[in-house]
Amino acid sequence: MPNNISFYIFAVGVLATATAAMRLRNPVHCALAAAAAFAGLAVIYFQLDAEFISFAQLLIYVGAISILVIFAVLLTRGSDIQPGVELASPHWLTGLAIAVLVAFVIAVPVCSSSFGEKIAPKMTVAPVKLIGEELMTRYLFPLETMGLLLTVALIGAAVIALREPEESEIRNPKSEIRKQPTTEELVAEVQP
Amino acid sequence: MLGSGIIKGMVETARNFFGSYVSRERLTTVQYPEQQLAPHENARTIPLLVYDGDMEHLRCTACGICEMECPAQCIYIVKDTVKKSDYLGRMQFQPRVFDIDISVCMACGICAEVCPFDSIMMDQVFALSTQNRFSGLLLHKEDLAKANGYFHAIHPSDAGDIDARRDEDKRKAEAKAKAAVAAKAAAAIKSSEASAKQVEVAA
Amino acid sequence: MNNLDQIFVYAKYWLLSQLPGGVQSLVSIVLDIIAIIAVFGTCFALTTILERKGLGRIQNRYGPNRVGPCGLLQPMADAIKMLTKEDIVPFAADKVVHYLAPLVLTVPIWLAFSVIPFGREMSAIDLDAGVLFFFAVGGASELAVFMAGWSSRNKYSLVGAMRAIAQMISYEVPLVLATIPVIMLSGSLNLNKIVEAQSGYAFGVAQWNVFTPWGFAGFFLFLIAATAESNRSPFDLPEGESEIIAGFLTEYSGFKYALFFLGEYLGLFAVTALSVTLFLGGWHAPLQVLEFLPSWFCFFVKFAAIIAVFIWVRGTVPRLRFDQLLNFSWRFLVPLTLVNLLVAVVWHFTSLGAGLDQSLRWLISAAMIVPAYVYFGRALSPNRPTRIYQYAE
Amino acid sequence: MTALAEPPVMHEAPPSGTIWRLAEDRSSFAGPTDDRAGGLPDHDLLEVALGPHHPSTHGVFRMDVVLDGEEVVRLKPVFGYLHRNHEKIAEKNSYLAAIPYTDRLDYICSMTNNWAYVMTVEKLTGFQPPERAEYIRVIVGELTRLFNHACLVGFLLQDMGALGTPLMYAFREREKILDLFESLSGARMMCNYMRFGGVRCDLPDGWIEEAKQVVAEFPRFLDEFEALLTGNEILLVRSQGIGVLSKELAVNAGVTGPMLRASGVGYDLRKVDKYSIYPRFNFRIPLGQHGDVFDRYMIRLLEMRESLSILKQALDTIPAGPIVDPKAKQRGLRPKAGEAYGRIEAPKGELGFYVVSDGSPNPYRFRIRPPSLINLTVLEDMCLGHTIADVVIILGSVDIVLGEVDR
Repeated sequence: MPNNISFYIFAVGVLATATAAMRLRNPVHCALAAAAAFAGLAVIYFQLDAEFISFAQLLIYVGAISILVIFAVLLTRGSDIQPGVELASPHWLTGLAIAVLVAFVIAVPVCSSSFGEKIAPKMTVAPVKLIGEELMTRYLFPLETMGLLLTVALIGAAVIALREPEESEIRNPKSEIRKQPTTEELVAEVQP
Repeated sequence: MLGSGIIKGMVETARNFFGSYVSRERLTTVQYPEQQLAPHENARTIPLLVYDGDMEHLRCTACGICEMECPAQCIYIVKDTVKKSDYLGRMQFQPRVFDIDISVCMACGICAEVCPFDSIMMDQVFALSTQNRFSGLLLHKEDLAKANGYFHAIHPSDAGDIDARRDEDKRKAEAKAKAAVAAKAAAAIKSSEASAKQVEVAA
Repeated sequence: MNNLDQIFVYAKYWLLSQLPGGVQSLVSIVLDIIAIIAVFGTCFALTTILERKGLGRIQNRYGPNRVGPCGLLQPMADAIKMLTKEDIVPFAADKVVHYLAPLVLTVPIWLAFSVIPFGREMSAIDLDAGVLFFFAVGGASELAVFMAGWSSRNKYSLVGAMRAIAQMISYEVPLVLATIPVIMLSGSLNLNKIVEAQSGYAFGVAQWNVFTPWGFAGFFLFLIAATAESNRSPFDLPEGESEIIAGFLTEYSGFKYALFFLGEYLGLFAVTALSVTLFLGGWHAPLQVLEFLPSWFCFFVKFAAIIAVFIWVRGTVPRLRFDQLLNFSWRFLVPLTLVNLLVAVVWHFTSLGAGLDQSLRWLISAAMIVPAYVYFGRALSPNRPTRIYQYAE
Repeated sequence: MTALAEPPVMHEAPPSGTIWRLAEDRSSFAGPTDDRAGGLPDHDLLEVALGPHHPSTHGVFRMDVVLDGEEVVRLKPVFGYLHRNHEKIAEKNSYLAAIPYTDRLDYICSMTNNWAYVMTVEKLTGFQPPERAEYIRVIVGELTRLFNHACLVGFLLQDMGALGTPLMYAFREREKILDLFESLSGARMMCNYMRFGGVRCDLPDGWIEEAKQVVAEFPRFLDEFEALLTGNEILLVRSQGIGVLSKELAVNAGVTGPMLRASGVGYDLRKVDKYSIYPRFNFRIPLGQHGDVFDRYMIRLLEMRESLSILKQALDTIPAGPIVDPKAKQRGLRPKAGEAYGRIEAPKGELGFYVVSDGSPNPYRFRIRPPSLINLTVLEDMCLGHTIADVVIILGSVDIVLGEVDR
């Protein structure tokens, strides 16, 4: 299959960029490498005829998640790794344990499925319409749960963001500076 | 309602867009090298030195008033050693060196204003860029000297007034000179008569 | 008529038929790519010159008219100048990222054109999820802008990049939300099917989406969001030259700058082409009597008209402030697009055998969208009393 | 752009103590930057130097702005980049030779600069300009005010990001007035037109008619301008409530001109000093209430209409007669020892000249009170709490010309 060659190219690319995302010293570089890895994954999905997933991957991971990661990196001050600091965390053993656990959780359903049995799929391309119908019928409950969860997260984020000005008021030297009178104050002052 | 102001503004720009195709009022651009506006008569750029007849007859007498009054002090004059007769026949110095550094000159026209000899006037040339910013922008007497005819062409009414005045002066001077000559002649006759008388008396 | 309409398609097949069967599919792809690059590259060149001339006329001047006849060769002169300029990379810049940013911006944008039907039978790929693909490849531009701004190591660049990202993310929401009614009512994410859904004529006038209440509102909402999405005035804050020099482009010069310039215009073209496809009936002629016109001609006329509107707006309005820009998106565009979604639903269900009069349907829709427009418009700029100026004698 | 990050040289031994102290002061001003995090400072504050090479600082003006996000918490105006030693040159030159230099103060309004200076010298010498000269001065002064305000609005909108459309319209009208100036004085901008006790040359034939036509057509332009701008929602939200300058602060800081009047103080030297022949004309002084950018914009539009009314009256009633006081002497002027302060209501505010004479042919002391500079002193007070985009338009609404600020 000619697809195989390009698959391997992209697979190697994804692995390389994913490694780069872990190993690079500059967190912004890491984030950009992660974005590249996401994009490579999208291409692989596309090759597997999973159009919808591929585009969703691009839209959400490249367009949104990686931007979010970058924002997080930039907003976290002093997150730069100083030269000489060991890249690996001292808690690497814990990390390894978690990684193994995650791999196991993923591996169990994969192995129990018909993966690797080389059965020709019933449908080569999943039409978007079908995905929509399935989401709205069979997977309605998970979908709604996820929606609820995200809404809660959104509201929570908004609440956290709203509270910030009071905190910054204390920290900033802004309060020491002459405050600009508002228009109402001015009017009150001007009127005898 | 939101957006009404922007729509009003867009109507205005659309009017200007179409208007620029039909009305000279709106499209006032002059496409310079091809189209050129005639300069206003009063327009001034750098100074020039007026001469009557040929280059040897500059009106300038190297009096140095412009040099003194120039706000930017961009004029440099050296008097000649010999005098020449001016239009009234008086013997006047002429400048041996008359330099204007037009990279310093700010075209204010004060030199022309203070000149008592109607010599330094304001030119209307404006394409003055040169290859060399030092020597190219230091104008000498030869570059600055312009014929009275040229001055007439750029400032007709000023030049006309000045010429009329100068003609008047000249006429007066000639009359005066004539009178002086006549007087002299009369005096000469008188004296000759007197001497003749004396001769007679002596005889 | 049919020949002229399909002239490019026939030309392509004729060319393919001259080739051995093995390479035909590959050559077909290459031909599509060349066609898109050639057409939109020319569009880019033409738009830069026509935009400057149009803006010039709006401002009562000629605009560029020195190079070639009527100044039409100005883009060539610009290109030569851009390509021969020194490529300056700041000393402190992150060189790799600085180098990659213009590529990351420009390359995916070309992909977006592949799903747009430019005429009858004239779309490069017929993707089932074409709309989704369009927005997906558009997502990379945010990343590119960030890369440009961050790698320049310039505060203006960084501020510009931050503005650009916040703006693009904020306006992507109304942009997609304005698209959703179209997708819902035509029942497909496939752009060809969306165009097909707008075929047919009622009383000799085309049945485009823009001639429905939800389509009309949606079209304008989409255009506003598209203006912001492509960083055009009045939403050109990322490059707000009076505030932050040139935003994320501050440290770019020469060819890289030209690439960014190209990318910006291509983004504009892509989103304009999408708006034509979604709301203006794609390549369909506006009137039945005009059906003899080639489909691609109809498409590009509409396309040019929308670009002209963008230029017109650019020549008129000042720039918004950043917080106002975000407020405009979240407090005005997003709620309105949501209301519009509701309007679309109502429109859809009133047609289902309810036998409602067409004018009544319009009335219901207008009753939903107009008060919402007024209300959110008011809320955006709360009580601004008319100012009265006094005179001292 | 000067980043706060210390340049590499700084790590070596300092050449002198002063430079180091400055650097230390600055580090307390806003924290050191961490360059590898993309120029973001380690603290919350970001210092940005707007200018001197910035598209919208109206010349070579610099504002050291300290930002919290996009909000200004400190702003330090830095000027002097265009200092040309004007006052000292004037003290070295004769009285007459100072006139062309005053053209270059506020190089947009050379006529009013001339006027303020010759008025001061007239006070010193007692020359009395004849009637016709006073009329000519009022006419050119008000024409100057017209195009200064029109251009200011254009510049302001340019700062707001309007791509120069209003500016080009303003320039279109300005050209017409500059043409008038050229045919009158010989130069479009550097007019050098006023003289002690009068003006340099009389109006050319047909000038009055041309001026009348320009004045008659100007309201159409103002209407266009207002249709394009005044109702524009973007302009409204950008300018209303931005850069508020209170009455008290404006008075205390010595702010004058349209800025002061936009803050609601009815102070116009044309009314207060009653100089020249202004009392003969019927005109009003528009006042703002809020003192924000929008009021400053509107006050200028309204003032243009008042100027037009003055111009109409002056052009209709201009008498014939001499244009220079016969007693006046231009060259080699040696006023009696003494001092004089002359001021006029220039388009930008109170333009004053203070000249001390010791009886010699050149002034002993020559001092200018430039409205642009004095109006600029309240910049920080107006900008605090606004975003960087607002700073640009607040600066634009002050109406400065760097030639006058730095002199």
